[in-house]
Amino acid sequence: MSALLSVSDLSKSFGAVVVADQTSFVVEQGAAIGILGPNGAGKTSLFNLITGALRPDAGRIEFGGADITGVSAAERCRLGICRSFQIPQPFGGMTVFENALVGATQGAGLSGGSAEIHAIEVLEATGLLPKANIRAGALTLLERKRLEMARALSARPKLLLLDEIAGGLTDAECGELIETINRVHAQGTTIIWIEHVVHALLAVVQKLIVIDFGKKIAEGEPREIMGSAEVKEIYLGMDPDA
Amino acid sequence: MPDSLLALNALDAHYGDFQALYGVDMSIERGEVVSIIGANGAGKTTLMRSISGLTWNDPAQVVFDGQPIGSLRADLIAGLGIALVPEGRQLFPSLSVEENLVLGGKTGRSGPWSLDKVYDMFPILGERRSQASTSLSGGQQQMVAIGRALMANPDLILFDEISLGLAPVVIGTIYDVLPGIIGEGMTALLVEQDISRALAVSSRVYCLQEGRVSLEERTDQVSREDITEAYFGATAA
Amino acid sequence: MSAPAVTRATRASRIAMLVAALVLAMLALAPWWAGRADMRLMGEIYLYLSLACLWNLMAGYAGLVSVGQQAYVGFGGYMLFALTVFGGLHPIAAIAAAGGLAAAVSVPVATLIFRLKGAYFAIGTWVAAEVFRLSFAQVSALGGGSGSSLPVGIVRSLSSSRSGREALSYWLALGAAVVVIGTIYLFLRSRRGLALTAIRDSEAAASGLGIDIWRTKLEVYVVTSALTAVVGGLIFLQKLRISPDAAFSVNDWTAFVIFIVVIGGIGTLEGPIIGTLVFFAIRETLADFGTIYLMILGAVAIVVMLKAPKGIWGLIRDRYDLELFPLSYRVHYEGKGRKGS
Amino acid sequence: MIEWVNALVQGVLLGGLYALFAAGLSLIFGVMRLVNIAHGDLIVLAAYIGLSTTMVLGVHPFVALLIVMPVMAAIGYALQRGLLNQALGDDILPPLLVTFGLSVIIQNALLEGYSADPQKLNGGVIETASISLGGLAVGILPLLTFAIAVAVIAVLQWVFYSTGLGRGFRAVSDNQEIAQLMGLNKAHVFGLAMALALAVTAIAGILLGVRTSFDPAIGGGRLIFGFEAVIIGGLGNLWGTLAGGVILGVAQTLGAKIDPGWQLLAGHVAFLVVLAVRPNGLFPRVEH
Repeated sequence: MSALLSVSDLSKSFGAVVVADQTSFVVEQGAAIGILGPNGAGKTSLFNLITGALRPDAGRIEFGGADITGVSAAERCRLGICRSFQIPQPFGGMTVFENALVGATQGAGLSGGSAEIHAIEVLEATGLLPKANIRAGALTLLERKRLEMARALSARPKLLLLDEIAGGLTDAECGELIETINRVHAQGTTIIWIEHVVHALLAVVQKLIVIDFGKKIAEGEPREIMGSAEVKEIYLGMDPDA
Repeated sequence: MPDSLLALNALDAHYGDFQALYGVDMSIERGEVVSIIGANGAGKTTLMRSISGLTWNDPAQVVFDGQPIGSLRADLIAGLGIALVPEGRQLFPSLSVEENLVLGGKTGRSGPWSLDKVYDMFPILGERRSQASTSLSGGQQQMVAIGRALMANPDLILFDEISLGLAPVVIGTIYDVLPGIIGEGMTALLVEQDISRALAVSSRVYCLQEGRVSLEERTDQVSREDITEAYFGATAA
Repeated sequence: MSAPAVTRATRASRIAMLVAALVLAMLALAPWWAGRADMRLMGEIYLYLSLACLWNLMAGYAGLVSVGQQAYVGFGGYMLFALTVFGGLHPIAAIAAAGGLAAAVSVPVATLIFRLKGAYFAIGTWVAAEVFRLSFAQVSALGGGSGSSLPVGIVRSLSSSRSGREALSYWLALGAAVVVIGTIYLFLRSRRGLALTAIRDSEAAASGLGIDIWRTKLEVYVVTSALTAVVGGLIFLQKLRISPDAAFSVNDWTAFVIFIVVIGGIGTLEGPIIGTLVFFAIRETLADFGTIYLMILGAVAIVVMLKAPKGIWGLIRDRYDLELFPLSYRVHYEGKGRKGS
Repeated sequence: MIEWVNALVQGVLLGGLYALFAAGLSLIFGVMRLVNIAHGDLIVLAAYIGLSTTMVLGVHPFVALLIVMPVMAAIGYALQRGLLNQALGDDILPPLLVTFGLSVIIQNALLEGYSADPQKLNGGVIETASISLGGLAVGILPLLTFAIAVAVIAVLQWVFYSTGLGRGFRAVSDNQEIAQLMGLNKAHVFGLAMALALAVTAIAGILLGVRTSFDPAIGGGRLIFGFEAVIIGGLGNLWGTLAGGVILGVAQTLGAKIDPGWQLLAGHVAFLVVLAVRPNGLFPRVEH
């Protein structure tokens, strides 16, 4: 396997608040990685840095072997990096189908009928087809989260970044979500997933990275990481013996 | 409950066009310390906003000291004696440390707290009183945020995620002063994701899950299993 | 299940297109049925309608809230005069050339004023318009600060008879409105239009989906400015006289246009059309009360903005879920796709 | 040579007037992120209220300030509470459109009330008096205008950074929601800020009216001068606004020295150059 994404010594701070502190890691082609950490640890900022919504103060990001540190967010999407937003940002005045069509035409570069077919396929895969003609602004929160993933998928990403999409789902819904993500992964898409719902995460990823205060504090095999006392204390805020 | 200082009655709250709270009932008695726990998105912050008046509700859904305040403006609620230590501290960057504290006392309510008393409790703030609040460390900023709320001499103080983004040793320092604050006769409501800290300082706990109360219990009677179940949902453990 | 199909037209839109075609045919025949004064008024309506649609594309879709589009109205007017008087061009060729020149000029202007954000961008566009006004006031060959009239020979080159000129001028105005609305409609229906609508709803998400926001906005600004200059040329072809103050009037070419769009409904194609009709209804009804109508218009715009920010068309659309221009996509599958049509 | 020095001095002094146009604009942008398109028309309104006051009471325009300032402040407070507060929010269009509408209403109301004829405030001997400074004859009125501008900005600076009112302004500017939790009524604080801004506008309007003739249509131009001074100086910096006004004034008088028709153009060009080279202005406030 070759490295698809390689992040080295990435740093970013806003005044006194450090959101990335010399973070380095490598994501192999075809991997599925989970990112854990308490609120405010810098997880979403890390996504912003990878997608180009934020510029790092220092460090380097490589994608598919090429340096993309100075490349715009739009260009990174066309290269194949696409993300869902933790706080959903639907195109509220457009229908669900049109939301997906934006990704299919702009991100994946499809046109005409093939873009429409792709958008419909994505909606079908994410269970949103019955809502295709609804204005995205009228969706419930859960549907918006699903739309976030659908829209990211519609751009045909090589690397899919998912930001907290399982929170608040029922068990059945969560199961469906896991199935969808696993299917996307099986089709060859590399995945990085930030999630608090640990059991969902563990059903998908082969590796976990834990960050706190913008710093990577652990990386490794999921069971091992979840078993470590340090992670339990930092992440759940529970004393191991409580 | 006859002596409840704060009562939430079937509180529904919306955040944008999304409903964040569904029929939440709560009752906090005078002098109690109650903690509220729950996963991200469970509705904790919306609850704080509803109580402090940043989100408007039906008048009778929030009752403070016998008075319906659900649709009262935030500045008027502040005047009635509710103060919030907000998530992420939210100091005023254009104001010095001392100006932040003085502004906290804007409501003019009388009580035990004053600038001197805040400086006694957090001596470092006295030393840095004329500095910009943004030049302080995260822990010191949290002290200013707490001091700012105390300056209002509130009857009810709300703490929203005060350990968020702070190093463990700093969290320890902050929690060490809480008993002293509450000892002054204040009632406190504590939203916290650091569950063991929350349970240690409070007498009762509510857990929120997807905008509904999933657990209400005395802290000395609650088990870790109860919490895990209420926190993550039935089959997550 | 049968494969889902995607359509764009609705019954309402088909009827609307049919009605529009009939109305258009009737309007095109106006020189044979309308009086001279009515034709002048209708010509003015078409030109205001064009300005409103253009400003709406820029502000309502691309988020570029400009209060300086009089820059291009005046530019187009002055180019008509300059290119016909000094360049010897036919007026219609001059107006077309004015559009091209405005596009070229708008690029450096955009690179400067795009540095300003939000409301400051708005006032920055006004400054740009002032620079245009003062610059043209310096050109003594075009009459300097007091302006000039279009020479009789050039006016005659349009048509030798007065009624012929009036008919031509009317058709040009009608044609401009059709071209402007048609261009905007086709643009919004295209992939780029989809991108633009996405930018309107969320810039963060749009750029994350591969849309180059700065470039898209620049394209809109350039196209809008070019067409605005064409409309400006036609306005002064009707007036036959130009001066810096008239050509670059912020009230005439921007304030009223904004009021029209907001009253009708910003961010929709239908809104400016309705707004233009309302504007002229108010103006013609209150014409005898001098400037009072301007004050009433300002007040109406304020009230609409605060009480019904989506405008008249927004109210209608929310109530009846109508769409006259088929821009939306509708997915049909297993017979459930008619939802919302 | 001496002519150029003279032009320079006149430009600096003219900058004082522009700083007064800008100060109110800067203040309300700083406190509530509102850009007021009607600002120039409010300056002209103040001049007309001054005109009526001098005519009815027969007082000097500067004495009329005792009436014009409170009247403008009251108008400001009422406008803010009654209208502008409803327009504030994340979307920039409502405040822009509402103040644009206000601008059209004020202009046409003045036109109805006072006609389009140019008017002037009679300042008496002060208009022509001058003192000699190293061979230059410097007018008392421009000198006074500049001194008043410096004083007004010093007072605003003091209010902003050393009073409880200013603390409220800064707190609301930083974070509206949290400021309300401190017991500040946002609507009232905004009203006070607009009242203060329009009190400054009153001073600007009277000085404008004594200096030159005015008519109902000139508001737009005054708005632009004020806006340019704010941007040249850097957003959120009151002394920077004074510097911005001075740069604008100097550019205009030097431009006029070359060719009388270039006065305004030179000012706009100076603004565009600053925008191209230093888009955040020459003295932007340092964000913490």
